Amino acid sequence: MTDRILVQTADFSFAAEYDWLVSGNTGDGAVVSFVGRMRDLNLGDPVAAMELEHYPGMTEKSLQALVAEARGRWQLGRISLIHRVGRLEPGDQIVWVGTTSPHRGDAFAATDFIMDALKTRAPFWKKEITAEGERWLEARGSDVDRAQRWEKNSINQQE
Amino acid sequence: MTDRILVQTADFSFAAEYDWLVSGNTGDGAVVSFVGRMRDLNLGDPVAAMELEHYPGMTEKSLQALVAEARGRWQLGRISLIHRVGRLEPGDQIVWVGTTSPHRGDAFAATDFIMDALKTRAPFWKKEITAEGERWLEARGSDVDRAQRWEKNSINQQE
Amino acid sequence: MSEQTVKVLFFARLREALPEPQVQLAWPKTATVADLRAALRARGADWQALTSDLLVAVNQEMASSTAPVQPGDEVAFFPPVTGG
Amino acid sequence: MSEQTVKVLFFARLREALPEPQVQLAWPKTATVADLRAALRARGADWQALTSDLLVAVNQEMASSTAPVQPGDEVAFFPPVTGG
Repeated sequence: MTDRILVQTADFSFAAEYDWLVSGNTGDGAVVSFVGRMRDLNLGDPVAAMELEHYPGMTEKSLQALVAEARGRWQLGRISLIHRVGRLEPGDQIVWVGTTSPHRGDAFAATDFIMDALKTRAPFWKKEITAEGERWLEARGSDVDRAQRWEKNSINQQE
Repeated sequence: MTDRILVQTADFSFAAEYDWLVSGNTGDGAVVSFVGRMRDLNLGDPVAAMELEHYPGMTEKSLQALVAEARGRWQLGRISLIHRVGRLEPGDQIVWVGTTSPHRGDAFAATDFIMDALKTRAPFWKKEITAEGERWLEARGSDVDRAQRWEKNSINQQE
Repeated sequence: MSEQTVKVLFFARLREALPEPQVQLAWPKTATVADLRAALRARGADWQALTSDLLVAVNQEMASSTAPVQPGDEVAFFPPVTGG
Repeated sequence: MSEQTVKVLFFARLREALPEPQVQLAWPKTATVADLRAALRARGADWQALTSDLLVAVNQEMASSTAPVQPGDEVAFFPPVTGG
Protein backbone atom coordinates (compact mmCIF):
# COMPACT_ATOMS: atom_id res chain seq x y z
CA MET A 1 0.00 0.00 0.00
CA THR A 2 1.67 3.15 -1.20
CA ASP A 3 0.25 6.54 -2.12
CA ARG A 4 1.78 9.23 -4.29
CA ILE A 5 -0.16 12.51 -4.06
CA LEU A 6 1.13 15.69 -5.68
CA VAL A 7 -0.10 19.21 -6.42
CA GLN A 8 2.27 20.94 -8.81
CA THR A 9 2.60 23.52 -11.58
CA ALA A 10 4.92 21.24 -13.61
CA ASP A 11 3.58 18.80 -16.16
CA PHE A 12 3.65 15.08 -15.34
CA SER A 13 4.78 12.14 -17.43
CA PHE A 14 2.17 9.49 -18.09
CA ALA A 15 4.92 6.92 -18.69
CA ALA A 16 6.78 7.75 -15.47
CA GLU A 17 3.59 7.57 -13.42
CA TYR A 18 2.69 4.22 -14.93
CA ASP A 19 6.18 2.92 -14.16
CA TRP A 20 5.80 4.03 -10.56
CA LEU A 21 2.56 2.03 -10.30
CA VAL A 22 3.91 -1.21 -11.72
CA SER A 23 7.65 -1.46 -11.04
CA GLY A 24 8.31 -4.36 -8.69
CA ASN A 25 4.56 -4.91 -8.40
CA THR A 26 3.73 -8.38 -9.70
CA GLY A 27 0.86 -8.93 -7.27
CA ASP A 28 -1.55 -6.50 -8.93
CA GLY A 29 -2.79 -7.63 -12.33
CA ALA A 30 -4.98 -4.59 -12.98
CA VAL A 31 -3.88 -1.00 -13.62
CA VAL A 32 -6.48 1.68 -14.37
CA SER A 33 -5.61 5.27 -15.11
CA PHE A 34 -7.43 8.50 -15.87
CA VAL A 35 -5.99 11.66 -17.39
CA GLY A 36 -7.98 14.86 -17.58
CA ARG A 37 -6.75 17.22 -20.30
CA MET A 38 -7.61 20.79 -21.18
CA ARG A 39 -9.95 21.05 -24.15
CA ASP A 40 -9.70 23.77 -26.77
CA LEU A 41 -13.44 24.53 -26.66
CA ASN A 42 -15.82 25.09 -23.78
CA LEU A 43 -19.53 25.75 -24.28
CA GLY A 44 -18.67 26.29 -27.94
CA ASP A 45 -16.12 29.09 -27.44
CA PRO A 46 -12.40 28.71 -28.22
CA VAL A 47 -10.37 28.85 -25.01
CA ALA A 48 -6.85 30.28 -25.22
CA ALA A 49 -5.68 29.33 -21.73
CA MET A 50 -6.81 28.50 -18.24
CA GLU A 51 -5.69 29.53 -14.78
CA LEU A 52 -6.08 26.91 -12.06
CA GLU A 53 -6.38 28.31 -8.55
CA HIS A 54 -6.29 26.17 -5.42
CA TYR A 55 -6.30 26.43 -1.64
CA PRO A 56 -2.73 25.58 -0.59
CA GLY A 57 -2.72 23.56 2.60
CA MET A 58 -6.21 22.21 2.19
CA THR A 59 -5.64 20.82 -1.30
CA GLU A 60 -3.26 17.98 -0.48
CA LYS A 61 -5.20 17.18 2.69
CA SER A 62 -8.41 16.79 0.72
CA LEU A 63 -6.72 14.60 -1.91
CA GLN A 64 -5.27 12.40 0.84
CA ALA A 65 -8.75 12.04 2.32
CA LEU A 66 -10.22 10.91 -1.03
CA VAL A 67 -7.47 8.34 -1.49
CA ALA A 68 -7.93 7.04 2.06
CA GLU A 69 -11.65 6.70 1.43
CA ALA A 70 -10.99 4.73 -1.76
CA ARG A 71 -8.68 2.40 0.20
CA GLY A 72 -11.46 1.80 2.70
CA ARG A 73 -13.88 0.79 -0.03
CA TRP A 74 -11.76 -1.36 -2.35
CA GLN A 75 -8.72 -3.64 -2.33
CA LEU A 76 -6.01 -1.46 -3.84
CA GLY A 77 -2.25 -1.71 -4.24
CA ARG A 78 -0.68 1.56 -5.34
CA ILE A 79 -2.48 4.85 -5.96
CA SER A 80 -1.08 7.95 -7.56
CA LEU A 81 -2.92 11.23 -7.90
CA ILE A 82 -1.43 14.38 -9.41
CA HIS A 83 -3.25 17.68 -9.97
CA ARG A 84 -1.67 20.65 -11.68
CA VAL A 85 -2.24 24.31 -10.79
CA GLY A 86 -1.34 27.58 -12.50
CA ARG A 87 -1.60 28.47 -16.17
CA LEU A 88 -2.54 25.74 -18.65
CA GLU A 89 -3.10 25.68 -22.38
CA PRO A 90 -5.33 23.54 -24.64
CA GLY A 91 -4.12 19.93 -24.80
CA ASP A 92 -2.23 20.28 -21.50
CA GLN A 93 -2.65 17.54 -18.92
CA ILE A 94 -4.53 18.69 -15.80
CA VAL A 95 -5.00 15.64 -13.60
CA TRP A 96 -3.76 12.06 -13.35
CA VAL A 97 -5.19 9.21 -11.27
CA GLY A 98 -3.75 5.71 -11.40
CA THR A 99 -4.64 2.70 -9.26
CA THR A 100 -3.55 -0.92 -9.14
CA SER A 101 -5.37 -3.93 -7.72
CA PRO A 102 -5.51 -7.72 -7.97
CA HIS A 103 -9.11 -7.20 -9.21
CA ARG A 104 -9.90 -5.04 -12.20
CA GLY A 105 -13.34 -4.12 -10.82
CA ASP A 106 -11.69 -2.55 -7.78
CA ALA A 107 -9.21 -0.55 -9.86
CA PHE A 108 -11.96 0.74 -12.18
CA ALA A 109 -14.29 1.69 -9.34
CA ALA A 110 -11.59 3.38 -7.28
CA THR A 111 -10.26 5.48 -10.16
CA ASP A 112 -13.77 6.53 -11.17
CA PHE A 113 -14.64 7.32 -7.54
CA ILE A 114 -11.50 9.38 -6.91
CA MET A 115 -12.25 11.56 -9.95
CA ASP A 116 -15.88 12.06 -8.95
CA ALA A 117 -14.93 12.94 -5.38
CA LEU A 118 -12.14 15.27 -6.52
CA LYS A 119 -14.54 17.10 -8.85
CA THR A 120 -16.90 17.93 -6.00
CA ARG A 121 -14.68 18.09 -2.91
CA ALA A 122 -11.11 19.18 -3.70
CA PRO A 123 -10.50 22.96 -3.60
CA PHE A 124 -9.54 23.76 -7.20
CA TRP A 125 -11.11 26.44 -9.40
CA LYS A 126 -10.68 27.00 -13.12
CA LYS A 127 -10.73 30.39 -14.82
CA GLU A 128 -10.84 30.38 -18.60
CA ILE A 129 -9.17 33.00 -20.73
CA THR A 130 -10.94 33.53 -24.06
CA ALA A 131 -10.79 36.24 -26.73
CA GLU A 132 -13.72 37.95 -24.97
CA GLY A 133 -11.98 37.99 -21.59
CA GLU A 134 -11.84 35.83 -18.49
CA ARG A 135 -14.55 33.76 -16.87
CA TRP A 136 -14.70 31.39 -13.93
CA LEU A 137 -16.04 27.97 -14.78
CA GLU A 138 -19.36 27.01 -13.22
CA ALA A 139 -19.64 23.75 -11.31
CA ARG A 140 -21.69 21.23 -13.28
CA GLY A 141 -24.75 19.40 -12.03
CA SER A 142 -23.59 16.29 -13.85
CA ASP A 143 -20.51 16.17 -11.61
CA VAL A 144 -22.70 16.36 -8.51
CA ASP A 145 -24.90 13.58 -9.90
CA ARG A 146 -21.90 11.38 -10.64
CA ALA A 147 -20.49 11.91 -7.14
CA GLN A 148 -23.80 10.93 -5.57
CA ARG A 149 -23.55 7.47 -7.16
CA TRP A 150 -21.02 6.57 -4.46
CA GLU A 151 -23.09 7.55 -1.47
CA LYS A 152 -24.28 4.82 0.84
CA ASN A 153 -27.67 3.44 -0.21
CA SER A 154 -27.43 4.98 -3.65
CA ILE A 155 -29.49 2.86 -6.03
CA ASN A 156 -26.67 3.00 -8.57
CA GLN A 157 -23.97 2.11 -6.08
CA GLN A 158 -21.29 -0.06 -7.62
CA GLU A 159 -19.84 -3.19 -6.06
CA MET B 1 -13.28 8.36 -34.59
CA THR B 2 -10.27 6.14 -34.97
CA ASP B 3 -9.65 2.60 -33.80
CA ARG B 4 -6.34 0.84 -33.25
CA ILE B 5 -6.80 -2.90 -32.67
CA LEU B 6 -3.83 -5.25 -32.49
CA VAL B 7 -3.12 -8.88 -31.58
CA GLN B 8 0.59 -9.43 -31.24
CA THR B 9 3.34 -11.41 -29.53
CA ALA B 10 5.44 -8.27 -28.98
CA ASP B 11 5.14 -6.14 -25.87
CA PHE B 12 3.46 -2.73 -26.14
CA SER B 13 4.53 0.63 -24.78
CA PHE B 14 2.11 2.31 -22.41
CA ALA B 15 3.63 5.70 -23.27
CA ALA B 16 3.40 5.18 -27.04
CA GLU B 17 -0.22 4.03 -26.78
CA TYR B 18 -1.12 7.05 -24.67
CA ASP B 19 0.56 9.35 -27.19
CA TRP B 20 -1.47 7.77 -29.98
CA LEU B 21 -4.67 8.50 -28.06
CA VAL B 22 -3.94 12.15 -27.35
CA SER B 23 -1.67 13.58 -30.05
CA GLY B 24 -3.54 16.23 -32.01
CA ASN B 25 -6.65 15.43 -29.98
CA THR B 26 -7.67 18.57 -28.06
CA GLY B 27 -11.39 17.82 -28.28
CA ASP B 28 -11.38 14.92 -25.79
CA GLY B 29 -10.70 15.96 -22.21
CA ALA B 30 -10.90 12.44 -20.75
CA VAL B 31 -8.50 9.54 -21.28
CA VAL B 32 -9.08 6.24 -19.46
CA SER B 33 -6.80 3.26 -19.79
CA PHE B 34 -6.60 -0.28 -18.49
CA VAL B 35 -3.59 -2.56 -18.46
CA GLY B 36 -3.87 -6.23 -17.51
CA ARG B 37 -0.59 -7.73 -16.32
CA MET B 38 0.49 -11.23 -15.51
CA ARG B 39 0.59 -11.95 -11.79
CA ASP B 40 3.19 -14.11 -10.15
CA LEU B 41 0.61 -16.08 -8.17
CA ASN B 42 -2.65 -17.72 -9.17
CA LEU B 43 -4.88 -19.55 -6.69
CA GLY B 44 -1.95 -19.36 -4.31
CA ASP B 45 0.61 -21.16 -6.51
CA PRO B 46 3.68 -19.48 -7.98
CA VAL B 47 3.38 -19.27 -11.77
CA ALA B 48 6.58 -19.36 -13.82
CA ALA B 49 5.10 -18.49 -17.20
CA MET B 50 1.95 -18.50 -19.26
CA GLU B 51 1.12 -19.47 -22.81
CA LEU B 52 -1.66 -17.46 -24.46
CA GLU B 53 -3.46 -19.27 -27.28
CA HIS B 54 -5.95 -17.59 -29.60
CA TYR B 55 -8.07 -18.25 -32.69
CA PRO B 56 -6.33 -16.36 -35.49
CA GLY B 57 -8.87 -14.82 -37.82
CA MET B 58 -11.66 -14.69 -35.30
CA THR B 59 -9.66 -12.81 -32.67
CA GLU B 60 -9.36 -9.46 -34.39
CA LYS B 61 -12.89 -9.70 -35.70
CA SER B 62 -14.24 -10.22 -32.19
CA LEU B 63 -12.20 -7.30 -30.82
CA GLN B 64 -13.47 -5.07 -33.62
CA ALA B 65 -17.03 -6.07 -32.73
CA LEU B 66 -16.53 -5.15 -29.05
CA VAL B 67 -15.09 -1.77 -29.99
CA ALA B 68 -17.95 -1.10 -32.43
CA GLU B 69 -20.45 -1.98 -29.71
CA ALA B 70 -18.75 0.46 -27.31
CA ARG B 71 -18.98 3.20 -29.94
CA GLY B 72 -22.70 2.52 -30.28
CA ARG B 73 -23.22 2.96 -26.55
CA TRP B 74 -21.02 5.94 -25.68
CA GLN B 75 -19.56 9.09 -27.21
CA LEU B 76 -15.95 8.15 -27.85
CA GLY B 77 -13.03 9.69 -29.70
CA ARG B 78 -10.12 7.29 -30.09
CA ILE B 79 -9.99 3.68 -28.93
CA SER B 80 -6.97 1.44 -28.81
CA LEU B 81 -7.02 -2.22 -27.84
CA ILE B 82 -3.99 -4.48 -27.85
CA HIS B 83 -3.89 -8.11 -26.72
CA ARG B 84 -0.72 -10.16 -26.62
CA VAL B 85 -0.46 -13.87 -27.41
CA GLY B 86 2.32 -16.44 -26.97
CA ARG B 87 4.56 -16.92 -23.96
CA LEU B 88 4.41 -14.42 -21.09
CA GLU B 89 6.15 -14.14 -17.74
CA PRO B 90 5.12 -12.65 -14.38
CA GLY B 91 4.90 -8.85 -14.56
CA ASP B 92 4.48 -8.90 -18.35
CA GLN B 93 1.74 -6.78 -19.87
CA ILE B 94 -1.08 -8.85 -21.41
CA VAL B 95 -3.74 -6.41 -22.54
CA TRP B 96 -4.16 -2.67 -23.05
CA VAL B 97 -7.39 -0.71 -23.56
CA GLY B 98 -7.44 3.07 -23.91
CA THR B 99 -10.36 5.33 -24.76
CA THR B 100 -10.85 9.08 -25.08
CA SER B 101 -14.04 11.11 -24.82
CA PRO B 102 -15.27 14.63 -24.11
CA HIS B 103 -17.03 13.06 -21.06
CA ARG B 104 -15.13 11.09 -18.45
CA GLY B 105 -18.17 8.94 -17.66
CA ASP B 106 -18.21 7.67 -21.24
CA ALA B 107 -14.48 6.89 -21.24
CA PHE B 108 -14.72 5.02 -17.91
CA ALA B 109 -17.79 3.02 -18.93
CA ALA B 110 -16.43 2.12 -22.37
CA THR B 111 -13.05 0.93 -21.06
CA ASP B 112 -14.70 -1.12 -18.32
CA PHE B 113 -17.20 -2.58 -20.82
CA ILE B 114 -14.54 -3.50 -23.39
CA MET B 115 -12.60 -5.44 -20.76
CA ASP B 116 -15.70 -7.26 -19.50
CA ALA B 117 -16.79 -8.16 -23.03
CA LEU B 118 -13.28 -9.26 -24.02
CA LYS B 119 -13.06 -11.54 -20.95
CA THR B 120 -16.20 -13.44 -21.98
CA ARG B 121 -16.32 -13.16 -25.78
CA ALA B 122 -12.85 -12.87 -27.35
CA PRO B 123 -11.19 -16.22 -28.22
CA PHE B 124 -8.11 -16.24 -26.00
CA TRP B 125 -7.09 -19.03 -23.62
CA LYS B 126 -4.41 -18.99 -20.95
CA LYS B 127 -2.31 -21.97 -19.95
CA GLU B 128 -0.18 -21.58 -16.83
CA ILE B 129 3.17 -23.22 -16.40
CA THR B 130 3.99 -23.94 -12.74
CA ALA B 131 6.58 -26.10 -11.00
CA GLU B 132 3.96 -28.90 -10.92
CA GLY B 133 3.28 -28.73 -14.64
CA GLU B 134 0.87 -27.01 -16.97
CA ARG B 135 -2.79 -26.19 -16.45
CA TRP B 136 -5.42 -24.37 -18.46
CA LEU B 137 -7.08 -21.53 -16.60
CA GLU B 138 -10.76 -21.95 -15.79
CA ALA B 139 -13.19 -19.21 -16.80
CA ARG B 140 -14.39 -17.31 -13.73
CA GLY B 141 -17.99 -16.79 -12.74
CA SER B 142 -17.11 -13.27 -11.59
CA ASP B 143 -16.18 -12.37 -15.18
CA VAL B 144 -19.53 -13.63 -16.41
CA ASP B 145 -21.29 -11.62 -13.69
CA ARG B 146 -19.40 -8.46 -14.60
CA ALA B 147 -20.20 -8.88 -18.29
CA GLN B 148 -23.89 -9.25 -17.52
CA ARG B 149 -23.96 -5.77 -15.98
CA TRP B 150 -23.94 -4.37 -19.51
CA GLU B 151 -26.87 -6.34 -20.85
CA LYS B 152 -30.06 -4.47 -21.70
CA ASN B 153 -32.41 -4.22 -18.72
CA SER B 154 -29.68 -5.18 -16.27
CA ILE B 155 -30.55 -3.65 -12.91
CA ASN B 156 -26.94 -2.54 -12.52
CA GLN B 157 -26.66 -1.07 -15.98
CA GLN B 158 -24.55 2.04 -16.05
CA GLU B 159 -25.50 5.28 -17.83
CA MET C 1 -14.02 -30.17 -52.78
CA SER C 2 -14.29 -27.61 -50.06
CA GLU C 3 -17.89 -26.93 -51.11
CA GLN C 4 -18.90 -30.37 -49.84
CA THR C 5 -17.01 -30.19 -46.56
CA VAL C 6 -16.74 -28.10 -43.40
CA LYS C 7 -13.50 -27.22 -41.64
CA VAL C 8 -13.71 -27.80 -37.88
CA LEU C 9 -11.20 -26.29 -35.45
CA PHE C 10 -10.59 -27.02 -31.75
CA PHE C 11 -8.79 -24.84 -29.22
CA ALA C 12 -7.05 -24.91 -25.85
CA ARG C 13 -7.93 -27.74 -23.45
CA LEU C 14 -10.29 -29.26 -26.02
CA ARG C 15 -7.64 -29.26 -28.75
CA GLU C 16 -5.32 -31.22 -26.45
CA ALA C 17 -8.08 -33.67 -25.46
CA LEU C 18 -9.01 -34.64 -29.03
CA PRO C 19 -6.99 -36.82 -31.42
CA GLU C 20 -6.63 -34.01 -34.00
CA PRO C 21 -6.46 -30.20 -33.67
CA GLN C 22 -8.70 -29.74 -36.70
CA VAL C 23 -10.65 -31.88 -39.18
CA GLN C 24 -12.05 -31.46 -42.66
CA LEU C 25 -15.44 -33.20 -42.53
CA ALA C 26 -17.65 -34.33 -45.44
CA TRP C 27 -20.76 -32.14 -45.11
CA PRO C 28 -22.88 -32.00 -48.26
CA LYS C 29 -26.02 -30.63 -46.59
CA THR C 30 -27.16 -27.83 -44.29
CA ALA C 31 -27.72 -28.97 -40.70
CA THR C 32 -27.19 -27.54 -37.20
CA VAL C 33 -24.17 -27.10 -34.94
CA ALA C 34 -25.69 -29.82 -32.74
CA ASP C 35 -25.79 -32.19 -35.72
CA LEU C 36 -22.14 -31.48 -36.49
CA ARG C 37 -21.17 -32.16 -32.88
CA ALA C 38 -23.09 -35.46 -32.95
CA ALA C 39 -21.33 -36.48 -36.17
CA LEU C 40 -17.95 -35.82 -34.57
CA ARG C 41 -18.81 -37.65 -31.35
CA ALA C 42 -19.89 -40.65 -33.47
CA ARG C 43 -16.25 -41.05 -34.50
CA GLY C 44 -15.55 -42.90 -31.26
CA ALA C 45 -14.47 -42.75 -27.62
CA ASP C 46 -11.65 -40.27 -28.34
CA TRP C 47 -14.21 -37.67 -29.40
CA GLN C 48 -16.42 -37.63 -26.29
CA ALA C 49 -14.58 -34.52 -25.00
CA LEU C 50 -16.76 -32.62 -27.49
CA THR C 51 -19.49 -31.85 -24.97
CA SER C 52 -22.52 -29.63 -25.40
CA ASP C 53 -21.29 -27.00 -22.89
CA LEU C 54 -18.46 -25.87 -25.17
CA LEU C 55 -18.63 -22.58 -27.02
CA VAL C 56 -19.06 -22.63 -30.79
CA ALA C 57 -18.21 -20.19 -33.56
CA VAL C 58 -19.49 -20.53 -37.13
CA ASN C 59 -17.44 -18.59 -39.66
CA GLN C 60 -15.62 -16.90 -36.77
CA GLU C 61 -18.74 -15.59 -35.04
CA MET C 62 -20.20 -16.97 -31.82
CA ALA C 63 -23.12 -19.29 -32.58
CA SER C 64 -25.65 -21.44 -30.70
CA SER C 65 -26.28 -25.19 -31.00
CA THR C 66 -29.23 -24.51 -33.28
CA ALA C 67 -27.27 -22.35 -35.74
CA PRO C 68 -27.08 -23.74 -39.31
CA VAL C 69 -23.84 -25.18 -40.71
CA GLN C 70 -23.50 -25.24 -44.50
CA PRO C 71 -20.94 -26.80 -46.84
CA GLY C 72 -17.85 -24.56 -46.96
CA ASP C 73 -18.32 -23.16 -43.42
CA GLU C 74 -15.60 -22.95 -40.80
CA VAL C 75 -16.76 -24.14 -37.38
CA ALA C 76 -14.78 -23.95 -34.13
CA PHE C 77 -15.42 -25.57 -30.74
CA PHE C 78 -13.67 -24.28 -27.64
CA PRO C 79 -13.90 -23.91 -23.84
CA PRO C 80 -15.00 -20.64 -22.19
CA VAL C 81 -12.43 -17.95 -22.98
CA THR C 82 -9.85 -16.75 -20.44
CA GLY C 83 -8.03 -13.84 -22.06
CA GLY C 84 -7.56 -10.31 -20.77
CA MET D 1 -3.16 38.11 19.18
CA SER D 2 -4.02 35.20 16.95
CA GLU D 3 -5.78 33.48 19.83
CA GLN D 4 -8.44 36.21 19.78
CA THR D 5 -8.90 36.25 16.01
CA VAL D 6 -9.81 34.03 13.10
CA LYS D 7 -8.14 34.07 9.72
CA VAL D 8 -10.68 34.11 6.87
CA LEU D 9 -9.72 33.26 3.29
CA PHE D 10 -11.67 33.68 0.03
CA PHE D 11 -11.07 31.94 -3.29
CA ALA D 12 -11.78 32.21 -7.00
CA ARG D 13 -14.79 34.26 -8.09
CA LEU D 14 -15.55 35.19 -4.49
CA ARG D 15 -12.02 36.43 -3.85
CA GLU D 16 -12.31 38.77 -6.84
CA ALA D 17 -15.75 40.01 -5.76
CA LEU D 18 -14.70 41.02 -2.23
CA PRO D 19 -12.54 44.04 -1.25
CA GLU D 20 -9.82 41.83 0.29
CA PRO D 21 -8.59 38.28 -0.48
CA GLN D 22 -8.32 37.48 3.23
CA VAL D 23 -9.05 39.09 6.58
CA GLN D 24 -7.92 38.65 10.15
CA LEU D 25 -11.09 39.11 12.19
CA ALA D 26 -11.42 39.77 15.94
CA TRP D 27 -13.17 36.64 17.23
CA PRO D 28 -12.86 36.17 21.00
CA LYS D 29 -15.68 33.64 21.34
CA THR D 30 -16.92 30.37 19.86
CA ALA D 31 -19.79 30.80 17.42
CA THR D 32 -20.95 29.22 14.17
CA VAL D 33 -19.88 29.59 10.56
CA ALA D 34 -23.20 31.34 9.95
CA ASP D 35 -22.35 33.88 12.66
CA LEU D 36 -18.98 34.53 11.07
CA ARG D 37 -20.58 35.06 7.67
CA ALA D 38 -23.09 37.49 9.22
CA ALA D 39 -20.25 39.43 10.88
CA LEU D 40 -18.47 39.77 7.54
CA ARG D 41 -21.60 40.81 5.66
CA ALA D 42 -22.20 43.48 8.31
CA ARG D 43 -19.04 45.22 7.05
CA GLY D 44 -21.05 46.82 4.23
CA ALA D 45 -22.32 46.60 0.66
CA ASP D 46 -18.97 45.32 -0.66
CA TRP D 47 -19.37 42.16 1.41
CA GLN D 48 -22.79 41.00 0.18
CA ALA D 49 -21.11 38.56 -2.23
CA LEU D 50 -20.64 36.37 0.82
CA THR D 51 -23.86 34.41 0.30
CA SER D 52 -25.07 31.35 2.16
CA ASP D 53 -24.73 29.01 -0.85
CA LEU D 54 -20.93 29.19 -0.79
CA LEU D 55 -18.87 26.26 0.45
CA VAL D 56 -16.99 26.60 3.73
CA ALA D 57 -13.92 24.94 5.19
CA VAL D 58 -12.91 25.23 8.86
CA ASN D 59 -9.24 24.41 9.48
CA GLN D 60 -9.03 23.10 5.91
CA GLU D 61 -11.88 20.63 6.19
CA MET D 62 -15.30 21.06 4.61
CA ALA D 63 -17.83 22.33 7.16
CA SER D 64 -21.50 23.25 7.37
CA SER D 65 -23.06 26.59 8.37
CA THR D 66 -23.70 25.27 11.87
CA ALA D 67 -20.08 24.18 12.46
CA PRO D 68 -18.34 25.96 15.38
CA VAL D 69 -15.63 28.58 14.77
CA GLN D 70 -13.19 29.19 17.62
CA PRO D 71 -10.45 31.78 18.18
CA GLY D 72 -7.35 30.72 16.22
CA ASP D 73 -9.29 28.86 13.52
CA GLU D 74 -8.72 29.27 9.79
CA VAL D 75 -11.97 29.57 7.84
CA ALA D 76 -12.34 29.67 4.07
CA PHE D 77 -15.33 30.59 1.89
CA PHE D 78 -15.40 29.59 -1.76
CA PRO D 79 -17.66 28.73 -4.71
CA PRO D 80 -18.32 25.11 -5.76
CA VAL D 81 -15.06 23.55 -6.91
CA THR D 82 -14.23 23.02 -10.59
CA GLY D 83 -10.95 21.11 -10.67
CA GLY D 84 -10.15 17.85 -12.36
